[in-house]
Amino acid sequence: MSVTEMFSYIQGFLSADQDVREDIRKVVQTLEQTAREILTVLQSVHQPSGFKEIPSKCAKVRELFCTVRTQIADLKTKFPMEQYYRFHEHWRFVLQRLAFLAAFVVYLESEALVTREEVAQILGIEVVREKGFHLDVEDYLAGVLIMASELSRLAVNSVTAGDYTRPLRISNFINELDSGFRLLNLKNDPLRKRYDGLKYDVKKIEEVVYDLSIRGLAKEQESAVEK
Amino acid sequence: MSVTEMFSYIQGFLSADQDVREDIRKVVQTLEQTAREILTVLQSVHQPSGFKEIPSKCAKVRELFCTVRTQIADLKTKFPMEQYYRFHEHWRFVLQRLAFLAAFVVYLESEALVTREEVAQILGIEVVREKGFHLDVEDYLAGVLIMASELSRLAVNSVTAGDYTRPLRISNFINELDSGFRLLNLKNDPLRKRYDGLKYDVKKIEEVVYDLSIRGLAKEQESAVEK
Amino acid sequence: MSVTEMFSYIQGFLSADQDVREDIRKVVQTLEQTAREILTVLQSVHQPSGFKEIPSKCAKVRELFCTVRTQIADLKTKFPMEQYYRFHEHWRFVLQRLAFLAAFVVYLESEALVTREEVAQILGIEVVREKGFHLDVEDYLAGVLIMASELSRLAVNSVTAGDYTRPLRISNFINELDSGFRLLNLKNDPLRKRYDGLKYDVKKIEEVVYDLSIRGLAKEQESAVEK
Amino acid sequence: MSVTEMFSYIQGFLSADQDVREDIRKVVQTLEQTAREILTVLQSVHQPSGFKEIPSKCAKVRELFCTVRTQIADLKTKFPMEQYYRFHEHWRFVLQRLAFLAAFVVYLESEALVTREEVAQILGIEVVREKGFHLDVEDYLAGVLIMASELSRLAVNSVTAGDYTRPLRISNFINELDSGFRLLNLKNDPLRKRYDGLKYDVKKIEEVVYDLSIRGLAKEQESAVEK
Amino acid sequence: MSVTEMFSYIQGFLSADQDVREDIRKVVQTLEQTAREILTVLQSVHQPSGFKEIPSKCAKVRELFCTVRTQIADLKTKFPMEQYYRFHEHWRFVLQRLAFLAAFVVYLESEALVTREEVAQILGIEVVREKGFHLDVEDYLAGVLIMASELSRLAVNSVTAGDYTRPLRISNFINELDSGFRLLNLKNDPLRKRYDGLKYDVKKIEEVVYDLSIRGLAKEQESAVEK
Amino acid sequence: MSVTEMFSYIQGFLSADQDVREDIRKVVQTLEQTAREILTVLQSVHQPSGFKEIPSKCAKVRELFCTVRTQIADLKTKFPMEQYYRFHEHWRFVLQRLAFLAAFVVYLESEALVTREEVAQILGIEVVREKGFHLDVEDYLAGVLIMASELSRLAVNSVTAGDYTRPLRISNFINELDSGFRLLNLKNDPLRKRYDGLKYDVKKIEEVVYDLSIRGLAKEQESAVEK
Amino acid sequence: VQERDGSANSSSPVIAAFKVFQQELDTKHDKYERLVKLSRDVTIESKRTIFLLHRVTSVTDPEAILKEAEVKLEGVRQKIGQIAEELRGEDIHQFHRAFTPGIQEFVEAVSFLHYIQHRSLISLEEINARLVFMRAEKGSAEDLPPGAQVLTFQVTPSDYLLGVADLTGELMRMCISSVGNGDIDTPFQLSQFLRQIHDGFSFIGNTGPYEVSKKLHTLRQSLGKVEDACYALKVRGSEIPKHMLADVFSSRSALIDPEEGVI
Amino acid sequence: VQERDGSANSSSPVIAAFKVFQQELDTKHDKYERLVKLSRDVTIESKRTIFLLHRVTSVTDPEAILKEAEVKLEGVRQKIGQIAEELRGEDIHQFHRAFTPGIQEFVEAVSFLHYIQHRSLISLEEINARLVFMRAEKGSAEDLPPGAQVLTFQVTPSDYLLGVADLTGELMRMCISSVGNGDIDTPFQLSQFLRQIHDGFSFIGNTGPYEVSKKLHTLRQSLGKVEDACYALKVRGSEIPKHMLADVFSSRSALIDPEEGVI
Ligand SMILES: [Mn+2]
Ligand SMILES: [Mn+2]
Repeated sequence: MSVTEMFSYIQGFLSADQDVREDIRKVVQTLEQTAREILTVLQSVHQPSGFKEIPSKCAKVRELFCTVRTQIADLKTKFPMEQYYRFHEHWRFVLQRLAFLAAFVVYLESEALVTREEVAQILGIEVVREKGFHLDVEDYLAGVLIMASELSRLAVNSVTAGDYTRPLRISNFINELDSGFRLLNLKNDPLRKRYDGLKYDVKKIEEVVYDLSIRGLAKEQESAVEK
Repeated sequence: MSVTEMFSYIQGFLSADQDVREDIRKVVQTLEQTAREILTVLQSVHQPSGFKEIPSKCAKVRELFCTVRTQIADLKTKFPMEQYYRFHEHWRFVLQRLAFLAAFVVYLESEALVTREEVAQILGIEVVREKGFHLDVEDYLAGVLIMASELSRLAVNSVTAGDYTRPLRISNFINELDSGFRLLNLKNDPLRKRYDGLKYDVKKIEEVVYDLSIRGLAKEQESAVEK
Repeated sequence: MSVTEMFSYIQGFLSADQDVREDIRKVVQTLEQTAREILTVLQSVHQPSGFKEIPSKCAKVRELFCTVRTQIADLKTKFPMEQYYRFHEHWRFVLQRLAFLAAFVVYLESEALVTREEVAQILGIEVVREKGFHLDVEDYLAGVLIMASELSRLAVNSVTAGDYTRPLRISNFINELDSGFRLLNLKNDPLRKRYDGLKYDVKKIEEVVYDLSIRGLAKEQESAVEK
Repeated sequence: MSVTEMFSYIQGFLSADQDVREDIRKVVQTLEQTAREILTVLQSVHQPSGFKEIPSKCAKVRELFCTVRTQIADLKTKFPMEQYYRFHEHWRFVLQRLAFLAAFVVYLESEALVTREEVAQILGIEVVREKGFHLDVEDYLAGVLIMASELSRLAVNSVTAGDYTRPLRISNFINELDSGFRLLNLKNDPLRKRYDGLKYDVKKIEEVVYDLSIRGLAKEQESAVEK
Repeated sequence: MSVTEMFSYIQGFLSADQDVREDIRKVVQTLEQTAREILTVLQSVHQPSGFKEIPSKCAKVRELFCTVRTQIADLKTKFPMEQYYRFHEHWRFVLQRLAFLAAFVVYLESEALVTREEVAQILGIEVVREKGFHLDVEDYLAGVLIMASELSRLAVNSVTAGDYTRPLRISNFINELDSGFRLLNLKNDPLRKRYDGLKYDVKKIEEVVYDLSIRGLAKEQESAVEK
Repeated sequence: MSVTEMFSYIQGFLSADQDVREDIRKVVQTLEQTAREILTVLQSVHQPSGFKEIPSKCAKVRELFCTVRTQIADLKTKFPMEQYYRFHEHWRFVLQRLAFLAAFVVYLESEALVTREEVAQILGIEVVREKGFHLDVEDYLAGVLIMASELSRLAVNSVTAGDYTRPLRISNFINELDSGFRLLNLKNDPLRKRYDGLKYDVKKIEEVVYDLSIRGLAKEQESAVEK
Repeated sequence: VQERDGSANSSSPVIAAFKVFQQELDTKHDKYERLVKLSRDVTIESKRTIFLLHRVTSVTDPEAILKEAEVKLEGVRQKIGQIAEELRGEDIHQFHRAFTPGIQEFVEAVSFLHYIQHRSLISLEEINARLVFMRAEKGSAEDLPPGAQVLTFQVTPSDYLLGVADLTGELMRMCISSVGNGDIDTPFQLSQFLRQIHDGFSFIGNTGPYEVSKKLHTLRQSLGKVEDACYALKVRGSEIPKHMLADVFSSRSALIDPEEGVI
Repeated sequence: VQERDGSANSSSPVIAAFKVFQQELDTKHDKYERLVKLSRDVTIESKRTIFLLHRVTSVTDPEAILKEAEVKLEGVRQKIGQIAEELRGEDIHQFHRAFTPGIQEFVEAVSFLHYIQHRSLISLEEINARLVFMRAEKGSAEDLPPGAQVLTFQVTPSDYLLGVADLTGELMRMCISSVGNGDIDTPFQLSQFLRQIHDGFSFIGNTGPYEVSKKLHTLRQSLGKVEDACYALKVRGSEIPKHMLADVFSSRSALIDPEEGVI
């Protein structure tokens, strides 16, 4: 084989790789678009009027996740599944955003922490790497931490909207999350950095609860509800 | 599953990942050591006295590649093969160095361009990803480009050692390489940058050939050899 | 001695240094793990239910400090003591965390500022550098400042838990700390930066006290206690 | 002990530390001044006229090293010797420059590689850490690498000054140095980076030797000398 | 003049400059020490017990300003007065702190805004650049802004100490200040940033006043005083 | 129009912009491919055998420029012509390469400097911005400078191929170019940097001419030709 | 005398060509410099207008200030007219980097004024509609066809977005000082408006120009500050029955009036 | 109507004081802006002078170019005069950041011209001596005492050093083109001169301003390029007897003359 033949042959490899990346990039762009649409729907919960509409908004989001699943299904066809990590960087960012959105919608519906399994199911992907396109544990955790910071905003805005009991529930939830994270031996930098931000969210929510309790607002509303 | 349980479970994943990386790092260190030893042996060809010893040096290097194969065999046991690209960064640098050393020794032996298959065989690895630990085409090409710059040095030192025909052969070889690379549609940055360096090597070697021909040295020796 | 011999000899030095660092890193990891466990125990004081359990939590923490002492004893065996500052960066971070945890537990037990001597004793190390592995004054101060910020959180959460007198005591304590720090001629950057954070803690706690006094809550409870 | 007393006591520690650093900084400034003077003397060897004056310049430099020894002796009095690494950063830079200057002057005098022992002796310090203020092996190596780059300049300027044999001797010397460094398992970043620069020096000097040999200049002069 | 002479000559300039800066730095350190002492005296006004002692504290501070004047007199001797801005950075920070302290003491004495002329007089310096060491308008304004933030703290602590009328007076004062600052066209410089902080002080004080009014506390006390 | 409508409207702009850029990028890729093909054809002139084939190679290149014109015609349809500079960065690089290739082929054919008008004609574009897709003067000049460096290589390789008169002609040509560039007031921009490279090309060619003159090779051949 | 270059050597076609290049390049560079200077002027005057507008929240007769701001912005508009004059017949993107800082600051100022007057976001079209200039050349005006007398300047969507992103910082400042002035409606209005802008930007996300993504963080911070301010108002106001809230503020004003000594 | 601020409220001493501050700050800021603009002009014209001077190595009658450069620099000098006018009575360090880029570029240009004319380094004093301006005010001139008519501008040692550091880059370019023009003396002269400057800077080392230390690396690179050029000349020249070297170059010129077709 001459040098020229050898290089023509190599060019084949390189072109194929570039084509794959190009394909992936395109699908990822559509995913990002859908993720942004979901975000826009969910962000309305921060508006005073948005609190009553949580159920309808969640329903709307659940529908949009159908689109996400279709798009991810499309993504899966673009590369051999065993090479997940070769192209990981392309979808890592959007996958974390989607994990956050799934976690947020589940929280709004049930006030519970979404499991990795649930996120995987919502996105139509796997938990175990061997079974196919999956959700890396780091990406799941990153999504959860993004939600934590959204929840601290929600605690503040709940009060503005006159809902004085939600912050207490958020506070308990976030504290539990914090304990969970303290079990982890985080090394990898971006996750560690995000986790450091959680401390501020915890503190912020505690101050909201404080403001409510010193004015007797939390209890007041609770007993009003009880009656 | 409680939040705490969930996080303990996740902690398992993270620790395992860190252990794997630690193991890989250690084996890669031994590989780097061997690569440095091979380089030291091959460096001697730049010495005036080194030209006659090329065959014996190459033999010595071939032996050291046995050690490399053992070490890479060890490396393969440290992680699930399908996750090659997850840990690629750990061995990419040393693999390119080894590809360079393999290419260099083959050139010294036969003045031919090593194929990817040959490099893979010398290192005891695969060419096709599906078959196991393999040599990425980019890493092979990076190795070839490092060799090109070593050859421009060799052209210079050949003249110092009084060998006036070698530079011409190197010049032809490098020109062929350059044409080969021009066939490639390089996008990815580090390789492209390395390839830009090739232009300087081509130019340098042309200047050596120029120096020889303006003094009539190249022809002179050639005809001496012919006689 | 030839150049080669000289460099082989030097390589010995370098390898030894790298081995020491590797050993230190491993022990420091176990220390970080224990520090995180202690933190988890102490974090519960921020929970409404946690206030009554302070004594039992403190006892638990005291036990965990036994582990810390063992681990630090292990750390001491890893390098010649006179080279403390050569490797200081490796344990500085965790030592400051441990100083904070010691200071916090002492505060919870006695509402007094831990002395450097006490911290050293809790960690099983020295105060005076000449005597062995010691606690640098800067690291002690850093630990104290981390505690100050934890106390401002505690003041907020005390109110939530219905304890209206603790914030006043914390306020006095923090004010005294602030005066103490104002005696220091701080030059070195990281400590100075942390100290700037103390101002916010002072202000935050003053606002808590303000909230209590404008509502007559502080006095009320106090007189209730007196009766 | 009240908080105020405690902090006054701590302020004592901090002031002492700051005073020590201030003292060290002043002596280091005088050392830098002398190092710059030595450099100015040695740089004249690059001037065409400077080649003949090498012996007298070296003598001058040897005298200036007396001043260096006095200044280092002064430096030693400024801090407890066991805290060498606590303040290492203050003198590390100048010590590497001085090691370079010592290596350069020894090379100019004898064309040999200075040993760590010799550098230590020229600077009036120790090799072994336990004996007192010493020369760290990394700092010695850094000095040697700075010299290598100065020698590649010297090879170029020797030719300009009409001395065609010196580049060959420099080439051999640098090659030996390069082999030496290849024995080392360099991890620490700044030294590794400096060593990467050595490759360019080697290449540069080889090209000088090439230019001389293709014109028969090296041999010509050598034989002239022999006669 | 040869190149060498020229550089020696310039080196003279540079050394002289460094010496001047060194001298300035030392005096500035003593100034910072005194400023910290003044601050410690004034900080006591935030304590419940401190309110009655305001006159005696102010007297004490006035004495300490004598020391400041002596130290600034010393500072003036360290450099040619026309080069004020060459070295401005060295004392800018402490001068702003001193302007703040002067403004604070004047406010405590008379509840009026100190003029630039008064600050200058208290510090023993000039207002007009041409007359000598002077107080830049930006530095005066920075000092005033630091005081504003101290006053918002004072408003909070007044309530704690049971003084319900002071916050209203502070509120009016700060509002007037705010109107003043709105007249200025600030660039995106440090002063602009500080001024942004003023808005938070205004807001904080407004909230205190608001808290007092909804409880009728302000009026109550006022009428009590009137009676 | 509500804020939401406004942002949707803007989003429209942005999406359209991205689509245009994507389209441009694709056409530019085909242009780059053709440019590489032209380069490969022209590179053969550096080979000893290539000198005689210059006319046929030039003819081949002229044909390839037809493809270029078609591709540029396609490019023109991708965006509104008045927004040339908005997307300039996308094709700037390849346009400079094409200007170089046009300049090189014209030089090989006629040993004259291509004019901007000719380049524009060869590429099927305009010279004047108002008339449509045009060739910026900076891009034309950049192309000319790339050619200059190619010519210095050609001068070296001409000698190797035994053509001793070409270097002289190149030398005159390059000197004239250099004089031309000296007329320009270049900013510290990429063109300035490239122009600095021209000085090295001039120097290199000058050295070749010098090498020929001291050996009387240039004259010799010339007179041989004359005879 | 032998001459290898230089002015005398004008017979060389190369040199002749390069003399043309020289002029073309110099002309372009000079124009660029003039645009940079105009942009700096636009920036400074826009910033001053913004400062002026912040005064509006604390005076009872804001009309005078709004009038003054309009006058200032008319001055800025004239400067932009000069920019447009420089760009006449040029491709504006060629010189965009020279004047983009000024234009962004102008968008910030003009949209701030618009918000204060209309409590809504000014659109890109509205801004561009104001940047139509009539050429006032002496004498020659009547000779020209009517179309040639009109000069327009088009703010790009990017510059508009970047200006609006900075506007949010000013709105945050305005919110904080409204609270400080006892104004309890403005903060809630502002928080809704800012949330809409924020949601708009996050809808655009990373599809916009790179500089916009960079500013998203600051925008989030500003929104957070405004949300916190509304929260604090709500929490404090919660301690008394809602209908008394306005009374409290008006009575507070009444309370402090005598002490102010003005009016 | 209640008024909590604003123009009407001028009886307040605080407001009155702040109106004074406003004017003081605006005046200072405006002056700063004018200085920035002057500095940009100085930079551009200095750069053009440097470019012009590079032509000197390739023409036989350099006097015309030197004359032209002097005229250009006189223009720059006038601009610096305007800077000095702005700084009259001010502490120049207060506005130093506004004009330092222009002054450094001026030092570069003026020292380049000086090297070409005198083959030596212009001193700081010589530069400053040229920056003395006579005030040419109409009418009022005779009323002023003689001293008041003289205005000086003092380049700081830092700016001088930074300008000279950049000069070395231009000298390197000049060296390379000298070789390209067959001039074999200039490179050797330049290498000695550059080495002296380099040694001077390394003598100053890190005691100078921070920006100088940053430029040391580029300076070393320039020196390396010049030393390499001298080396190449020497090595190639070694192949023939030294006394023939000049001949080779002149004969080469002779050789190519006919082909050039000019003179
Ligand atoms: Mn703004
Ligand atoms: Mn320059």
